[in-house]
Amino acid sequence: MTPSLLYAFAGVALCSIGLFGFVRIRHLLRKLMAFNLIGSGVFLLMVGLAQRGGQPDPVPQALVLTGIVVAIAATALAVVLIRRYYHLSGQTTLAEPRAKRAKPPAPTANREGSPE
Amino acid sequence: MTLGLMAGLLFTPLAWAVLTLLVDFRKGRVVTWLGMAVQMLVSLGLWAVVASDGGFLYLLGGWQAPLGIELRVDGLAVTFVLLTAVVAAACGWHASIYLDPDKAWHRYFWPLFWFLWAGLNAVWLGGDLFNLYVGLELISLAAVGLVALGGQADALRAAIRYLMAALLGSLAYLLGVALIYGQFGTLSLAGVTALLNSAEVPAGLSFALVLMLLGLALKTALFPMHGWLPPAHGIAKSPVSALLSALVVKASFYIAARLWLDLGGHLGSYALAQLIGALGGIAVIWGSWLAFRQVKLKQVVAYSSVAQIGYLFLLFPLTWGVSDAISLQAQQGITLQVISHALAKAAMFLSAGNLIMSVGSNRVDALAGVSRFLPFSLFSFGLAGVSLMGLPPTGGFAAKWLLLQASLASGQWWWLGVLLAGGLLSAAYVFRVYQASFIDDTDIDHFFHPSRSLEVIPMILALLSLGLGLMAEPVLSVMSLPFEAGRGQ
Amino acid sequence: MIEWALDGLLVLALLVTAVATLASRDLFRAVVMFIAFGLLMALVWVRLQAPDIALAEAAIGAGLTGVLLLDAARHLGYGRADPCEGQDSDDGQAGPSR
Amino acid sequence: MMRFLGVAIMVAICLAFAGGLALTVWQIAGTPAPVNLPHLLAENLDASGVDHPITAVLLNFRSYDTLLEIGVLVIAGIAGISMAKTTSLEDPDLRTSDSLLYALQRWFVPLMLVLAGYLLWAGSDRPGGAFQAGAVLAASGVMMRLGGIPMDFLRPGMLLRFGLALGFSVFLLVAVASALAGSAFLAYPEAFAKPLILIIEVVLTFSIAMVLLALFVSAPVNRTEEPEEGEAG
Repeated sequence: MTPSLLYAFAGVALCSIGLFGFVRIRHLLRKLMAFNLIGSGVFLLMVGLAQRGGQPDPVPQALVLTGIVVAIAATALAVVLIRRYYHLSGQTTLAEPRAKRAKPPAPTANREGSPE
Repeated sequence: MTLGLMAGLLFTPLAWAVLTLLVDFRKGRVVTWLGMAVQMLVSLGLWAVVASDGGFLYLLGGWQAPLGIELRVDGLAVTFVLLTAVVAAACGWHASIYLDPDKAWHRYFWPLFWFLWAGLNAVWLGGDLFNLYVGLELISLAAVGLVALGGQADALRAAIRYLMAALLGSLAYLLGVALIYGQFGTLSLAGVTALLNSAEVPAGLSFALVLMLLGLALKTALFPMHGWLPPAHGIAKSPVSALLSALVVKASFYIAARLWLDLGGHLGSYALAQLIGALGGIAVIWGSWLAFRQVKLKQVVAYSSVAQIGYLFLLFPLTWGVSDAISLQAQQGITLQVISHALAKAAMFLSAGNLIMSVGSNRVDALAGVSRFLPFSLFSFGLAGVSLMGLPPTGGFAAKWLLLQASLASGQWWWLGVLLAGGLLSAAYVFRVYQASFIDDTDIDHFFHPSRSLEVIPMILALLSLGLGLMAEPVLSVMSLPFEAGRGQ
Repeated sequence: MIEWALDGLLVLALLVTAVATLASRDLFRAVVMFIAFGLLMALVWVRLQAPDIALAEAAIGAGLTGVLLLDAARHLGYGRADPCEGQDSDDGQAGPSR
Repeated sequence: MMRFLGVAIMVAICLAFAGGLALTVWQIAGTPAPVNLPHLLAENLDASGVDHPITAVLLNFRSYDTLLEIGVLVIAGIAGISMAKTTSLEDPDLRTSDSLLYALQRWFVPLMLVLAGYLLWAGSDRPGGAFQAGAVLAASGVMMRLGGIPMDFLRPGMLLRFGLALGFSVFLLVAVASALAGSAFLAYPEAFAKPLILIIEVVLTFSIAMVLLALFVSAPVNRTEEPEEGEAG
């Protein structure tokens, strides 16, 4: 047992906490934070497990750097989509629209059907 | 020659993504036509080279595997590269006419389209576990961007749902990669396979394989994790739906299959294989049933994708613990299924787009009378449907025939029921669309007639899917070409 | 021994902030907890002899993601909310218990 | 009751997941990895053109990953600006008249620019590099933006698209140039490896900052009128 391995186990815990949140929470921003928690957990596990001997390993560190950039790209895109979605529908969850924003079905069909 | 082709294959989609980012939709369309021609030639050239000389490893940056990233250019990979070139070019061509050039946001279609293509090629050729992760993310984000394009609330809901599922799937895959790197200290798939074959199999790694397969199955929309697929594929513009159903879901399946074939023998188990197969079987029946029940035309096609993807997962039970001959038969059947479904489903979505454009409604029952006005598109739809049902002489039939033989030869007769029921149910939902379109009691007479080339493209794809059954032999012979691992570049 | 205590404490703080991020009823507080989590992650990376990731985590993980989320939380029916945004604020405060 | 059941099932799944994962980690940790990649890396570091192993991995040994990863960033940027509303740039609501922020901006922005420059320069032999520098640059941009400084170059126009594409295209051109010269895609000639990596890092810093900033700015704002493009079609 080395400190690195301790952090790998912390990564395991983070993954499952994040997974619980990701599945149970419906609010989209919170879901996004849960996704980032899982991501951090995976990164910790990756580096912690590879460095269990105590020596730094540059390869997983570089992979994690790549992973962090991919994660911020995904997060930023998701934030833009969520904000735009909220802007249009007033909703912060993925639940089907309630009756109050009911648009008549006929124009909906037309709109989806029209060439774009 | 080979080096030039490889550079062209990797460079073109990325370069065209940048080029089309800098111009507007109309110019981007012209630029894209050029790029599609280049990409098609390069893919054909590479396919021909591999067909005559066999596969090889391509060392990116000139670095050997554990340190650098190597691409695995074998028969299967180039077959899929060529398939991607055909389907993506068809969808791109269709999109260049179908999309309205006056909508400001459509200019962003082309860069996303090219990035998607680049990501697909990266996945087909990828031999490095982490590189495959990056390729998957490239595909997912480009696909989500394409679904969200235009930014309607419904499209955004579908896109966000899709993004969340894709991100969770990628993380599960990455977790498996972290465990495998921790165990072996290498990310090269070939290196991991060699280590597994040479030394005693370490305990506990099965969990890593299960995690990776789980994540990839989520991204492939295997039952019961298929909930995100129909909204996303149903609401996207038709060329985008075609790309997503035909190619994007296949990318994650392809990685799962490669992992299973390379690592599954050591890390998998009979129960796991049967479980995945059973989920695939349920997907076939449940997905077809839901397709039959849908009100909207594109939802029918989208649920049909859920069902057809189910067949692919029969690969897992049919290749585990069976003789090499049966395993090869199953692999060939699945590959044919991937190819024929890609062609047929792209044809189906594109012709569905034409039909919807023509009647101005997304509903199946709005199709009444369309047979008089758009027989050509309707015929493409039907031809593609025939391939999905698996009637001879289509590619779908050849695929299911091979799967049937593999099931019988391996003694797993229970998959026969899935193959049979799936075929009957898909016949049911295709005929339902046909029935609706032949009802002639409507007095609506203003059908919009889409341009001729919009109708030709799905027809070409449907005919290719039909013809695949007749030329299955040459395709299969290239696909299973022996892989010369030691050859290098 | 003291190092183990330090690592243990850091891991504990990490998990507590992670749970707090997901469990806090208030969206704004959740985001603040998330930023704190990012800063703690940066410390963890230093302990794992990965200064590069520590820098990136502090700048990207805590900094940029935090600002993005804060800004988004402000607009998603929290804080200086418009009247029209209020109607969905019950959704906005959904805890994990929902 | 149903909700309680759902939570209980999910807790059980998460605990099983954590248990399985922890067990696997423990089993893996018991055996040493058969491939010693750090050692291999140290042996080849001289040929990479940089002295810092992580920069060597990112921009030489595994540069294809980095190329695709920048692609992912550009995709996110494209998808983001395709949602953008140009009006939000002049939205007066965005200007925060916070005196703290003003002071921060006054002192921090120049400091952060210097820091970004340092990180970029340090990347070749010390911790630091294009990603960190780009992130810091973007953060200072965000700060300026919050301070209400109009940044016209972030309009979804030609300039923004050019900025998004710049880093990626330079990287791509270097990659294909080496392929045209007869070696593999992304194989730098050893004599030029160092300057090439440096050039790539500089343009990447710029592009990463640009993408992140564009994504921050393009997020739609509520208070504006109905979206003019969303209803069309």
